[in-house]
Amino acid sequence: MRKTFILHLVLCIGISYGLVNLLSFNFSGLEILALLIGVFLILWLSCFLYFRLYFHALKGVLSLGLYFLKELIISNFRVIYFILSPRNKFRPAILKLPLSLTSDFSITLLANLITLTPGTITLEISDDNKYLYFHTIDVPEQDLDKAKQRIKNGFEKRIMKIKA
Amino acid sequence: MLLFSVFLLFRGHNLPGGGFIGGLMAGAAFILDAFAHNVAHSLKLLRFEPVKIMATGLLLAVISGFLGLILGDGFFKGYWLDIEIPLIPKLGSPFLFDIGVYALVLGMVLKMVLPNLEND
Amino acid sequence: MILSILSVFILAFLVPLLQKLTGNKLAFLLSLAPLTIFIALLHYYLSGTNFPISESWEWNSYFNLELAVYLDGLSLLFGLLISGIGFLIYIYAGFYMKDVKYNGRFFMILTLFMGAMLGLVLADNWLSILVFWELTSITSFLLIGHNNETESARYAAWQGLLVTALGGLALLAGLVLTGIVTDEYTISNLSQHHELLTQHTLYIPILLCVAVGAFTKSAQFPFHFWLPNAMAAPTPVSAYLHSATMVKAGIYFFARFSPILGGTVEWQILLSFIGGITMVIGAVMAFKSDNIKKLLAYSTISALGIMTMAFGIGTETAVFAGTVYIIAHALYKSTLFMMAGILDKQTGTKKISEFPSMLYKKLPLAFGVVCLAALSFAGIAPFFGFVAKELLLEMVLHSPMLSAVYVAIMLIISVFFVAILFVLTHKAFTKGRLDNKVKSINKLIYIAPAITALTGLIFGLFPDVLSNLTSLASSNIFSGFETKHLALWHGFNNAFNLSLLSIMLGTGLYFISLKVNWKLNLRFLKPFQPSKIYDYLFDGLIVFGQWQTRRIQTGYLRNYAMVTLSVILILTGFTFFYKAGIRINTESLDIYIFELILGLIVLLALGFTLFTSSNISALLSLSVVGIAISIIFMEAGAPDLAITFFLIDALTITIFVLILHKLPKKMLRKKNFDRFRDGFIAVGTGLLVTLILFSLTYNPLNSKLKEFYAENSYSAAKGKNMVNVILVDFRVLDTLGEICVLAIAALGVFALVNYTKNKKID
Amino acid sequence: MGYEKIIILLPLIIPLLTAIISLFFKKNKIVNNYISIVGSSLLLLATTVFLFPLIVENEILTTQAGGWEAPFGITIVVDMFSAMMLVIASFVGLMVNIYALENIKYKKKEYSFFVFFQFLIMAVNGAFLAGDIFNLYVWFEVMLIASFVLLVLGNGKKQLIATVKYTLLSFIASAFLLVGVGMIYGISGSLNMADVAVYFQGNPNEPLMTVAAVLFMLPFAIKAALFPLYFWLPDSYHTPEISVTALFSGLLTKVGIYAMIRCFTLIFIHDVNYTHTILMVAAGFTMLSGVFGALSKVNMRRILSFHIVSQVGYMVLGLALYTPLAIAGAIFYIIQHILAKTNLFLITGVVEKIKGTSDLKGVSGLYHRFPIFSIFFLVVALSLAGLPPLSGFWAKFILIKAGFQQEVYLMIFIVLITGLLTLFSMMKIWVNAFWGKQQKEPERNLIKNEKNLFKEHWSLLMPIILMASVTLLIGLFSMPLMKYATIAAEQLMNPAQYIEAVLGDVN
Amino acid sequence: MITEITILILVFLGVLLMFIASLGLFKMPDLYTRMSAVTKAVTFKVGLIVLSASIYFNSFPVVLKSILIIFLLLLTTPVSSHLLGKEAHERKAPLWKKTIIDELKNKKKEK
Amino acid sequence: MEFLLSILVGLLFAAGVYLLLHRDFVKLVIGIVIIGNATALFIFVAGRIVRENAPFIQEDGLPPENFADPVPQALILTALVIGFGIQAFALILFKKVYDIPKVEKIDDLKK
Amino acid sequence: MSYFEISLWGALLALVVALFITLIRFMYGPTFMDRVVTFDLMTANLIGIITLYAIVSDDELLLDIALVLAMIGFFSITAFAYYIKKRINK
Ligand code: NA
Ligand code: NA
Repeated sequence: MRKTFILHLVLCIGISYGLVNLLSFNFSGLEILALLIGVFLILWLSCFLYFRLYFHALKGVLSLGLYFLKELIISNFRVIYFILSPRNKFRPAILKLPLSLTSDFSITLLANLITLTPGTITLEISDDNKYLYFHTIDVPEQDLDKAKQRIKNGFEKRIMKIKA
Repeated sequence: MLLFSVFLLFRGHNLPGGGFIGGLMAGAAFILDAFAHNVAHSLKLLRFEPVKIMATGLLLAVISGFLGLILGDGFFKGYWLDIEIPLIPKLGSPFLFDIGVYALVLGMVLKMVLPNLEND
Repeated sequence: MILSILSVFILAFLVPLLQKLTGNKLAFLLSLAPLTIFIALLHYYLSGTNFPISESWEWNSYFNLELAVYLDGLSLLFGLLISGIGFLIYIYAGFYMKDVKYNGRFFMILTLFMGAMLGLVLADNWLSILVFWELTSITSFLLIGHNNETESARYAAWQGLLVTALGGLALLAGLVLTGIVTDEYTISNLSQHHELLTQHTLYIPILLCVAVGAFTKSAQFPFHFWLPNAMAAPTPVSAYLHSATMVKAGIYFFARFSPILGGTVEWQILLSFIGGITMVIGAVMAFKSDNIKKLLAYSTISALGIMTMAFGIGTETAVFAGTVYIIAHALYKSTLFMMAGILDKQTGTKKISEFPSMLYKKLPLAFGVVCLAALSFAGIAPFFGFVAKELLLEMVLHSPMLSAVYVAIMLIISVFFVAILFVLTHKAFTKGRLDNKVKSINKLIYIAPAITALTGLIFGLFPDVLSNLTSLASSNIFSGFETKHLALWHGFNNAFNLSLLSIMLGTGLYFISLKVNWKLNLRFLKPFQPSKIYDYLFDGLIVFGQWQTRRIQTGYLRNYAMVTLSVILILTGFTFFYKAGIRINTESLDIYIFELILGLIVLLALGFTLFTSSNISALLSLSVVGIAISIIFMEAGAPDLAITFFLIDALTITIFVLILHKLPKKMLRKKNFDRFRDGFIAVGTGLLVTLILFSLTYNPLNSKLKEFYAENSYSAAKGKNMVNVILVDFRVLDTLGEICVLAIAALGVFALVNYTKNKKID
Repeated sequence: MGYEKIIILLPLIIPLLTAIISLFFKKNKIVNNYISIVGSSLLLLATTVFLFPLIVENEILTTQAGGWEAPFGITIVVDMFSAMMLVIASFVGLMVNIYALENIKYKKKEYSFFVFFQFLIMAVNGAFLAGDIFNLYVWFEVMLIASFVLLVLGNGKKQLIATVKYTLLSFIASAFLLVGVGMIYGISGSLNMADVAVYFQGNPNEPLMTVAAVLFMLPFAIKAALFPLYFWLPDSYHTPEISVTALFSGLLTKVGIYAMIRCFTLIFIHDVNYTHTILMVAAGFTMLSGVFGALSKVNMRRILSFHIVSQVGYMVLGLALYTPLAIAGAIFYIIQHILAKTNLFLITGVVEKIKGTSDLKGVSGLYHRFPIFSIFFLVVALSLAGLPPLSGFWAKFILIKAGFQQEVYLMIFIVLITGLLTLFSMMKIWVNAFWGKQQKEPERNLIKNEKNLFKEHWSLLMPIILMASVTLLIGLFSMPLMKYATIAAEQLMNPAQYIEAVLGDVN
Repeated sequence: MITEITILILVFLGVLLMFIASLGLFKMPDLYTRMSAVTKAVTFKVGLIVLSASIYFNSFPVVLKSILIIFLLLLTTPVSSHLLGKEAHERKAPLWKKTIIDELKNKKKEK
Repeated sequence: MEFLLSILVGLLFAAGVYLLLHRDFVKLVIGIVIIGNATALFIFVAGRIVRENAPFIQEDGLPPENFADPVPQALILTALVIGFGIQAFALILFKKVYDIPKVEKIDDLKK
Repeated sequence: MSYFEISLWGALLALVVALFITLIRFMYGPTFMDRVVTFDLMTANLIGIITLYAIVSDDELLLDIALVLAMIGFFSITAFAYYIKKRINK
């Protein structure tokens, strides 16, 4: 742990030197390259330290990211609609989502993504990592399972893909 | 965040930032870590005793002042190296001072906050 | 001569060492010092030296302080008395104090005291006089309090010190004033400024200051009360204090200042009036006293009154009479006190009524010596007291003004003195309790009192011996004094008649008082007695102190803060409206709407912080305030400030939050009255600050610093961010201090948290 | 010329380095103890042997931090007044440091006692050296935070309560001081004292200057413990370890006075009639109120604390009279007061060690078994009470003389009365604690008799003896001190000299 | 010209959304709905504005900073709102009366 | 702008003073913080306000036109940091004071 | 001023007004948790304001402030959440 930390620190310093130069002075192509390497290093390092995300899963990451973006925008407008509509037509609920994911990291990721998406918030993850409780602002047609399924098929599936 | 703090430190002389802000950011990073894990964890991460960090910071600051004295130009006279190393801001005694401030503030934040987190 | 005074002091500090070497013989060894001085002075006198002799050594020119010695007739007289009687006192004390605890300390302080007294009478510089003056106060304090395990000794010593110190302060004021009027600090030169001084508007203050100083020292009304209490001192000390030293210092002062400040109506009235009152009070109280030391003490007061009056009257005769009386008094009073000590030792009591009856048979020697002194005391021929008394009666009879009053007072005094003579001889040595044994004592202790008593007799028989000395002294008091001759017999003049009358009346008074239980009911006067007033003052000051301290130092932090803030508000506000006034720069009125809204946000969040009932919400809204302010900073061209503001705010609040959950959740509200009052102070402060800022920003600011930094921060200091360049280069010292604060705060917080970590604070 | 700059800075550098080194060796018992002593001794050496003669020779020395010329960089100025203060502060610092060796528990040392101590000294020196109002403010703050920590170190209940009060009131002072600094900048566009002084004298019609003066006066008054703003002092000085109290009593309020004298002889002299009259009124009330407070107390520490207040009044009176003589008197008073008051607290500490309390009801008869020790008390106490020829007298004498010259008779009356009442309460201590019956000693008594005191507790006794000797010497040979005080006062009364030393020839 | 218009559109969109979010604070009936409806949406809205900034300045550092800001928001908001939501539920913050079901509460009851 | 800020500073001072006189420790500390902020703003206003530019030297090595005075900014920075140190200390101190038995409000601190 | 600047100022104003509205909601409460939520929104709002202001005043440096604020906002929220957690555990 210590070693990695020191490594991290040294790299951070190195990279930030680069950043400084880039941010303060005119930059040439070579330096952009240096920067890209720097960013790459940071990401890699951070992932290594905190997410244990591996690079070969980049494709999965991309797909997850795009999906997330889509969800973000859609649910955003959904929420705006709820806000602007004169009466509160939505039906919130706190739901229990059985998890197929097993690793700590992926569960955390899922929880975060759920929270990030407007309209839903993760409230708790059960101690045995089998269930995730979340609050949703609207259960379409009051169908609880459908709401759960939406997440299972959306985020969870894509996260599982990365793992694979 | 640590990274950003160092970044702030370096550019301080030309742009907003500087040792104090940088040190605070670094400290904040460790506190967040302490929130997330526990105090022991972040202390382990830090590796040095906060007091020693503080002392070093003060020492650096004073040394930067001494440069001027030793060279006969008065306390805290600013000296700058002529060489410009890429990726590094211009080296000089005020910069050394700033690093001192950075270290001190980092140590300070930790010394101040961690004991409060610790005992419950 | 300076050296001789200094050597006395040095000797004093050698006492502990000497004590180790000599043991019980210490006193006799030390007595050589006054003896030497006595002989030296006598030698000066007899060898026909031309007086005055003066010597001086500069001590501190900034204060015009010199260690100047001026030996003229007056100081010679006093010097001889101090050293001569001092010698005898040492001899006496050598026997008296033999077995007393801590006698080493005693002799050390006694020696210091003697040195100070000598210094006082020999000094010629205003300030050095004051130095010695206070030195006598403090050493006599220690001497009086020698038996400090008893309450009364402590009380007496403290009282004596406070009263004489009061006098010292008055003297100090007088000194400074004289210095300002004349710019002369040498006493012997001051008489040249007599006219300047007596016609100056500051004359009365100067006179009062000097007089009060001397009054306290020589126990004049209304400061006389400390002296009787001072008999708590060991007897040798009393004998010395009362006869030749301490109390005579005041008299010496009047003598010294007669040619400087005297000769005016004010001088005469003040001194003779106070002297007269003191005389009568002293005499009456002495007569009423049963305690022999107390009796003697009151008689001293009375005698001092006489001397004061004499120098107050200030005629040629009066001065001469006063001078002579000083010697007479010194001789008989020292004898009587020493004898009182012996009687105390031998009978075990100080109360005359408790002395064994027919004491004269058991202690014939004592009786003889007391008689010799007491007769002199009462002014009976052929003792020296008689010579003095004749001169005093002469003085009052020839006083230029108020002669009748003086005569009456003098008569009363003489009557009482005669009556006291009987108390001391008849009552003490014949009456008393039956069959009481007396302790035996080393007879050598009688040497000292016998010598003084006999000297009194010898001077009485051959008064002319002293003519030269007293005339010399008087000539220093009264300018143009012509040498007078002392004689025992002046013929049947008015003075002698008065003297006879007083003897008769006094005898009558004594015997009547024996028969009649003669109680004057003066109880209604008690509360007005000066000693009572002293006690009231003493207690009153403490009570007042307690009252004011309770009022000011309430212990309530909120009161402190309130007073502090109110003072700031009132003083600053007053200054602002009185000196500056309101002005507003209209150009500063251009405000963007969004600034206005930011302002409103601050206002609302602030109000919320102020009035919310939840602490944590208050904190949260405080962060809002902080963020809004930093946006303002940002907008006004201070990005560094904005960032720092965020960070500090966040960090403070984090720390706050970290501890908040450990604090009780209960939220206290202000009481209604407090709200109103605090609101008033708060609004006042806010308003004032706003107005000050309006006024401050009325004119544009031309800061040369700004321009300099703009020019130099990149070219010379190699930095583009001027603020940072200022912090780490231009004003780096501030930053150094700043990081010190942080370091200390961090270590302090650490110590606070961890020092009593697992302990309850109690 | 170069080495002079170094010497001027030594009073800052030595304590700072000492503090840093002891930070590194916090846990090491020996280093912890002695590094601080070494530092303090070096400081004393530096100020007395190197700095002071330099000032005697050159009158006013300046240096610019960072080498930036005067109004732009921070100026460090040493004139006679500050040199004297530096010398006395370092002397007192060393004395208290020696005393603290035994007086302070090891645990407190482990919690960086000496670090705070050295920082405090550094800040005090910084304040004496500052030639820049904001820099002065900074040193004030360093001093404050160090004093907070020293006050509370150990977390006693009383200490905590005292520190809360002290902290809040000091905070108010600092806040308004900062407002004052802001005003000065807003008016003159400068922070350098000399530069500001030039501006103020050049623009006498600026109406806000007096307001700024008052805004400066009040915080200084709080820090100097002037009536009616002295609450914090008597409520806090009896709580911490005696070394801390002694150090505070010697230095803290004096820094307030120093700053006040500096500012009100250099900068705010445009409206002397107004500002100095306020000061005089405050001085009068302070003297009386403080001494009456002392009368009401029966605890040595509390009595002494109230006397600080009262005697601060004398010093401010000297400033308020505003003549060279009066200011010389004030300076003389400050110096002798620092020595005497610190020493009295140190003596009180020994009394506490013998008897376990400094309450007069529980102490009596010390003179019997500790005669020499008692005499030290007596000498110092009488000096404080202003008995000639001890040092306190000369100070009082000068003030009275200056007062008569200015014809402020009421003030002189107050001075005299205060002097008497001071003697009163000093003797109250003497009569009650040193005289009287000997009592049984408490079980925990650590000092059995005087021999024991001299042999085994030399680190407690040595500072007392040294300081008492200096007090005595100042009294008997007042010439040198008076000479320097006069020089200092003349420099202060002649701001042009200061301004020229800092800014060069302005006109 | 086109950049300016793009910027304006982005900015207005962001501001509009932000404004609506503020309104939503009043509209939403309980804490959870407020949280999910409003607060979480900020990433998107701020993102829009920040994006416009990077277009406006058109320099690499700004782009980098923008990315950093967005990245930070992405990283931090879920953590904090997760914490908040959890605590809120444990403190039994009231649910809107029309909430269908609270399965978390049921779970706790089971215990 | 100066006008508005002057009023704001006054408001801050008023609020701070009001809280300093409070019986509750927490409010007292908040008062300290507010006064600290108020003094910072005071200096800022006293140094006059320039809305236009931050005091940075531009690429060409010259200061921008009409830039803000850096001096008050530097002063405020120092003062703020110092204030932070003192505030932090005061905070912990007050917390410790609560540990004293029977101390719950400021008025309990008598003696 | 160009239409561009005017409209940006307008947007800025709108954001500030939004901030103001949020503040009112903040004050309304009623629980502390609600306030934290609104505080979160305010922080975001301020980031927006700063960014916009950076555009308006053509000063890219101001984005740094936004960056710091983004971090610090998170920091504060965490601290407050910590508080809530501790309070519950009590
Ligand atoms: Na204190
Ligand atoms: Na006692």
